[in-house]
Amino acid sequence: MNPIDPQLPPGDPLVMLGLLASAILFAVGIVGFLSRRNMITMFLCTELMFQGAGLAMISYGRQHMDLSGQVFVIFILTVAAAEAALALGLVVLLYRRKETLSAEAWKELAES
Amino acid sequence: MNLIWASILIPVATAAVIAVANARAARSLAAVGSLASLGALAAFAWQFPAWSTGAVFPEPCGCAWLDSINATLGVGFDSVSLMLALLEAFLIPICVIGSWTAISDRQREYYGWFMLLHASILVAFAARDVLLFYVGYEFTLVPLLFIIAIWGGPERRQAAHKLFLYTFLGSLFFLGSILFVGWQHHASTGLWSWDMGTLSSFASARLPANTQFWLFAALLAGFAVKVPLFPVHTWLPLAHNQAPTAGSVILAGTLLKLGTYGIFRLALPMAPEGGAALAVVASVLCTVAVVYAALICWVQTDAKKLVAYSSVSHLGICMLGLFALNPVGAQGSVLYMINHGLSTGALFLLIGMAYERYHVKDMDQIGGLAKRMPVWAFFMVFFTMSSIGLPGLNGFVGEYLCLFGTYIATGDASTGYPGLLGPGFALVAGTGLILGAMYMLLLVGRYVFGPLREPKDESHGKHAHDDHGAGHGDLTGREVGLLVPLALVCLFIGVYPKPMLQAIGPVVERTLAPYPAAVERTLKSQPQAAEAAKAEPKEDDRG
Amino acid sequence: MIPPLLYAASAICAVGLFLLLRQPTGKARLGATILGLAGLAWLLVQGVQASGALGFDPRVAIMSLAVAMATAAAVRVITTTRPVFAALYFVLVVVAGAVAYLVMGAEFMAFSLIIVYAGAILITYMFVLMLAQQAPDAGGPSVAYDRIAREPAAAVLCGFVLLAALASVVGDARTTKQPAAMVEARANAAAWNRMRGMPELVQERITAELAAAGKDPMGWSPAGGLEVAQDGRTAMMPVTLADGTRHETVLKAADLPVNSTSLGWELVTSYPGSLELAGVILLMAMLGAVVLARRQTDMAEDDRRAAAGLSRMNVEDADLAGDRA
Amino acid sequence: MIAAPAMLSSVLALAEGPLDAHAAPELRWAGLALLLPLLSGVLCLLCGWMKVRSKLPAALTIAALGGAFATILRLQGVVGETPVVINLFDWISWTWGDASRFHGFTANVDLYVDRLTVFWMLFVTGLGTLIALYASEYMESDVGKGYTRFFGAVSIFLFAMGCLVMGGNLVMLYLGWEGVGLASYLLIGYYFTKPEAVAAAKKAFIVNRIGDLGLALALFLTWQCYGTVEYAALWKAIEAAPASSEWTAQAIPWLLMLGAFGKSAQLPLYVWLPDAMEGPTPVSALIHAATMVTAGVYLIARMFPLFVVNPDALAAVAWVGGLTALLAATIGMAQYDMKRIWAYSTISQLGYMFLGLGVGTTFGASYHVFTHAFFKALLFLTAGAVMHGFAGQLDIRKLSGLLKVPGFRLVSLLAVLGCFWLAAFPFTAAFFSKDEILVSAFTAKDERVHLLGWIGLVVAALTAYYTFRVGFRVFFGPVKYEPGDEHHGHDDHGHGHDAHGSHGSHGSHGSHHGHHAEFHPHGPRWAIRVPLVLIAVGAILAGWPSYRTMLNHDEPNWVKTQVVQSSAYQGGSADSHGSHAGHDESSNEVAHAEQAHADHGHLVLGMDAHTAVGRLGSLACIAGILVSLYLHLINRGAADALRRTLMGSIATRWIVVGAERKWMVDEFYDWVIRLPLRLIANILSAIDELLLDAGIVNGLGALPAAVGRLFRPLYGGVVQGYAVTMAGGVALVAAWVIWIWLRGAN
Repeated sequence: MNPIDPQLPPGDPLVMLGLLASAILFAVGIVGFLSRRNMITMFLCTELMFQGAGLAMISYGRQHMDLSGQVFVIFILTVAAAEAALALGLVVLLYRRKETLSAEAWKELAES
Repeated sequence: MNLIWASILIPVATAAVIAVANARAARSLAAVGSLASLGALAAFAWQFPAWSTGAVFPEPCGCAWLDSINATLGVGFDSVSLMLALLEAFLIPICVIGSWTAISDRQREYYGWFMLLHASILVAFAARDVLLFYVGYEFTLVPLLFIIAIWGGPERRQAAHKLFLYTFLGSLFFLGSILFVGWQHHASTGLWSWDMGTLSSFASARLPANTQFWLFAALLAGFAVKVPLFPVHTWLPLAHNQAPTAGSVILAGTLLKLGTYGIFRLALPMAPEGGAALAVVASVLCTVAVVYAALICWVQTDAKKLVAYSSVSHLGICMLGLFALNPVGAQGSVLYMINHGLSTGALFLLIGMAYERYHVKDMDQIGGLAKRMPVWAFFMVFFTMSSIGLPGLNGFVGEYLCLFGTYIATGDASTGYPGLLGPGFALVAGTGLILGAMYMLLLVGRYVFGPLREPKDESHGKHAHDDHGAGHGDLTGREVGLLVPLALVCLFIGVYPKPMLQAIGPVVERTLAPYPAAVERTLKSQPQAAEAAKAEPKEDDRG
Repeated sequence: MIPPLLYAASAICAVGLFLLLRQPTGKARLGATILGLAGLAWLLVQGVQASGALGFDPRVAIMSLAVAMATAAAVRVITTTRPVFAALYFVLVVVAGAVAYLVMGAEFMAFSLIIVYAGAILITYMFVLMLAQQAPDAGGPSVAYDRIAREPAAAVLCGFVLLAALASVVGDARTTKQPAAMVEARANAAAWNRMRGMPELVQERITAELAAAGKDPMGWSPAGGLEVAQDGRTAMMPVTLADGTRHETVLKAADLPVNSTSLGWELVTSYPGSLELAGVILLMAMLGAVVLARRQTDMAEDDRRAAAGLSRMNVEDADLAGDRA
Repeated sequence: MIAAPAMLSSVLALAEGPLDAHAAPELRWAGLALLLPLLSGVLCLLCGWMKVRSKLPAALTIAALGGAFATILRLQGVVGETPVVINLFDWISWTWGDASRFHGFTANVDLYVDRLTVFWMLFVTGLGTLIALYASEYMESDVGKGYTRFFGAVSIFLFAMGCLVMGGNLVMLYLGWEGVGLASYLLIGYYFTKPEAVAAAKKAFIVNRIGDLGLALALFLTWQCYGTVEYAALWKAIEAAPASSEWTAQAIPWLLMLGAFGKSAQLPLYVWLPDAMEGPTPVSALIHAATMVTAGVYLIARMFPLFVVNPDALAAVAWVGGLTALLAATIGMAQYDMKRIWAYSTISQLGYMFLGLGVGTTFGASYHVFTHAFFKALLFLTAGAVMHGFAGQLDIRKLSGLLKVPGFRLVSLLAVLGCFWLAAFPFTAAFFSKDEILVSAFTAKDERVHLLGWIGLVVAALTAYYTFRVGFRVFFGPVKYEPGDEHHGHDDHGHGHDAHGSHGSHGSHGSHHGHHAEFHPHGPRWAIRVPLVLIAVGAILAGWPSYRTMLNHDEPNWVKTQVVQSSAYQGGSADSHGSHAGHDESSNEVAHAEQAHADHGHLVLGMDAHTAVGRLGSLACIAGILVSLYLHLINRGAADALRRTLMGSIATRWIVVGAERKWMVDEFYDWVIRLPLRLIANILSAIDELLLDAGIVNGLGALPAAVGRLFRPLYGGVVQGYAVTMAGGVALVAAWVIWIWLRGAN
């Protein structure tokens, strides 16, 4: 349990909302990643998770009044951009192979 | 000692030679090796000095095996284990020569595995060190797994897996129990010891009754799977049914005896209090097995399966004799182990011989073979009679003494060995005599006698003819030569069991020595125990 | 936040999302949406309550709207059956996220987010979609794998266990919180501190301060370090003016560097290595994209070996052979 | 193992077994009576091995049995009234401990020779020899096929019967008991390609096994009560504690009874005997009429000391015997198969014997066994001769006037003689033995059995009727016959006398001329005639002891002497046996025993019991014969008319149908025991395979696989599967860490 100590001064509701939103975005991203089979949508879902992560960075940065959070968002953007470039290139390649975007078309890559 | 190791190592060496030898020479090598092993063991038996004393000879040495826990390679026989080992060594050449034409592919592996099986069973019977016993006991599964899984019937894979996993599971109980006892010994005395005698006297004297109860329960659970006792018997019919003939023979002949031998050698001496407390429960299972399996036999159409289920029924009687906890029953039980090995082994051999000719063992399709194979029919009837306990043949003495022991195992002490069973158990188990006659004569009546019925598809027969030269003719000289020794031994035991009884007697008395007192205690506490059992089944407050 | 309520709210959200994932239509869809939004609202209300904030703050309202919008758009991203729509909804997520950034005072990141994500990344997605997507039927969803969500239950379970876990951390945030004034003071102190590393800016601010104070803004020289006041709202720096008199210049919070300036400063002073690494990553991504985008010809193993000047192995490439067939 | 030499030496030392000092040295050779049949059995086995295709096995068997008979004859001359125990070798015997009352179990291969033993063995081996001789011709069509097997089994039978009768303890008796069961099984199933024969053999063995279980349990109980199962020690123990009222002692007779009823085909276990007629006729004569089936009588007679302490058990024996006699007689009246009629008459006569045992006259029972053995063997053998000659025809409706058929005159004459004996015609041997039983029934101390005397008389009348029904139908009247459709049982053996092509072309029986054209019944040759004549002589001579007693009242009945001077007689106290050494004194004792009957002074219909029963018995017999004479010889149509009349009325229809269908007892057992048991067995089999094996065992085995299968879709190669595991794992770890953290925060 998390007792709310009334002696403590009120916190920043923006941070709370930001963190909640980040958690929700991340969770929704995971759900999407797990339940969609379109490879592009799956990557979009990873982007959703990036969004969630970024929002968390900003929120914590605000809570601690530190700019590192925002700096990390820059890196996140970098990685997201790089990932988008490469992943989408791969998707296009894969699509050319099988004429489908379904991730299930690549089942046989499994070891079993 | 050297002769014991010789009888164990000769098969191992034979297996090694077979592995590198020409495939066609494999069966000859195996026959020679198994006969040599039998010879070594027979030579040992000839000079065995403890036939009538019940002692162990030679005294197990301290040859180191696992130094840190003082496990040794101690081997030695008393008259019971020697008899069982002799049975084993006697059956193996019969199995090997019995497979002469039946096994045509991968002969080297087959005979190699058989030799290893032989060696491991001998290790189990010879071991005086419980860990060594465990190793022998457990290693038997490996060759058997391959023998069934490679050379078995159509469902061989499943049968082999089930056999292996099921009995392996059972062995874990047994292993756990002996490790517990060894650990207790260490905790109590500060020394590691795995010697059967030491552990038995330690456990029976020092462990509290409650512990003994659970110890016996665990050992019983472990060995019951191997015996197999109802309701953990279901691996047996399948395994027997799918195994190649020689596999069935050795499975029925000696492997099952490892279970009964284990109970006799480990469970009973280690935990007399537990034995006395659980005798009734185990006996109920035995009697149920007798009737249950017999009835199931009666509606089987597969000859081999019928005999397999009959093993369950027969071993129920055998175990019942053991749990009578008096010398009569226990003697009968030990003798029954040998008798069952001989007669059921022979029946499997005979069914295998017919199967080799017709490739069918379903009695709906085949029957009346006496017309084609009178000699085969003679032996079939002979061993059937042995199996259903016709007096004058071996089955009778064991079965009769088991039932007798059960019958007189009442609470009164007029025999010096009060028991917990009594006429009720004997009566129910005795119906096994009637049911046994019913199903075995059904087998004989349909399979051996009656109008000749042969499978329609003659191609099988032709095939067999081309392959093995056996055709549909009567038994060959080789086959008769296998059956005659078996029949003679059966006859001898039936007519003159005295030497065996005299050899078994002292061992049995030794094993049962703590029992009268333990049973008396159980009898005294029975009303309380019954109440306690009603209130809380797990509670056992005699200790 | 009280965890059981939090978990309940998460569970409601989960159920709503699960129902939406099953692609309901009509009233079921409406109900599921309402259920999900209710769960979301409850979650947000709990979050706001847990912060202990009193009174109405327009920023909270804006933030709440942004969060709700982001969430709704995100749900649409994963429930829509048409990837193009998903991408567009994702733009909405990004925009809503940018609003939240703005409200929380990360102006620079808010705009770069929109520029990079909505402007660059999402456009790439759109291109790829156009390249790869099969032509959809009129109005209907295109392919089976877009229509059906696979194993939504497992996915939702995983996702919302994670959500509940994360949210309980959020709920715990308050215990580590300091008084708002102190937070601000510390933040300002950090900003002043950072300002010390920006002599030009300090110079400019002092000059402006001197001019405003009617002193000679030229020819002064520092007479000591920047001293931050206790509450961080002001900082004082003594200077020796050109006439030799000493003057204590007082800088106010408004004189602190703006977000983008601070960010840039932070980036180059604290994370120069990471910055370089990010550059390398982008470079490699570019190279990779070039390699990948190079025209690929389907060649069997043997052909490829031949093309590479190796001896042929006469291996039938089953996969490719199948493809060709 | 030094056992083999030990065994060999003990067998060789056979003749040097320990004997009482005053016993005749010839007794040492008693073992020969066992060993000779065993030897011939082994030799037959060898013959089978060598594929001998001659009558050699028969010769061996006849010689061995003759030798055994000679041995017994010699013993008869020397056996005293003191029982002699001869130890051949040790079988099952050892001791344990020493603190207890019973600390050993001994059941050796011992012979217990007293007069009852010898008396029994006398007719067993004698008839055995004659019947083997008969069979040597009867079975000649099987030479080279089953001939060796047949004589091997006969030898085994005689050996086992010897063990049964001569064995010195209950386990030996049990050995013989099961041994004769085996021989019976092998011989009933002799025509093993015939399903009926195999089924009958199986039935016989299994029904006997039920009785055997009773015997085995009785044996255990005996040991438990008296600490021994050896006769000699047992009698002493009983003497020491004669009338134990404990349930254990009281239960012994009941269990023994079960064994006896199984082997001797009494209610409720008689059903196997009629079916046993599937065996060759000599077997029916030897085993299922003359010798083996009397083993139950022997058992009860031998163990009589255990019975006398339990009047209830004796009354039960009497009632079972009486009711069996009545039931079997009613069935016998309505059958048409000659052998089957004789089979039911055997059951009926065995019932008489048990009735005799039950009312306390072991002498009467044994005497009836003795007389019955001869005339029933005679009847079966003549039936066999007829069957042999008429291609398996046994239906009494299809045979008539054989007395006038050339070659069959002697056979017919002997058969009619046998009929007179079976009907207990006055002054035949059976008349005397039956008389003895009925008088005892009327005069028994136990009031409960008196009614059985009347039932016995009724059965006597019925017996006379059905006996002569066969006699008049088959051997008298116009010559008319129809050959059987096959030589009995020889379904696939070519046989010169088979009526090839004769069947089927004649729809109704009648014109025997047609048959004469193709079928010539062949009369039996000497190997059949000689035994028949000898057995007939034996049947006549069986009455000799009674004739002598009739002529000279002081002379004790010879059979009675034999029985009384054994454990079977319990008139005097047991210890008096040992003290009386001389023959004269014991004969006095016999006289005393007879006196005892008279002393009861029972009056039947106002007359002395002996006189009354003699007259009533004669009357019943003659009445039965007269009815039979009218219905089956003078006016055969009347019998059919009577049957039609009875069938016509609902009230009486059941009598005919019931009797002809054997009162449906077989069907009853089938429905009440076999079918439910079969059902249970099938259910259990299903439970075993489906519930235990496929359900529980395989279910448990499948559990890991099922768990694996649960997660298997996750690893099908789709990325999300792995991702779900990862995300789920992360979520769980996160949840766990946070839970710990929150808990720690408190």
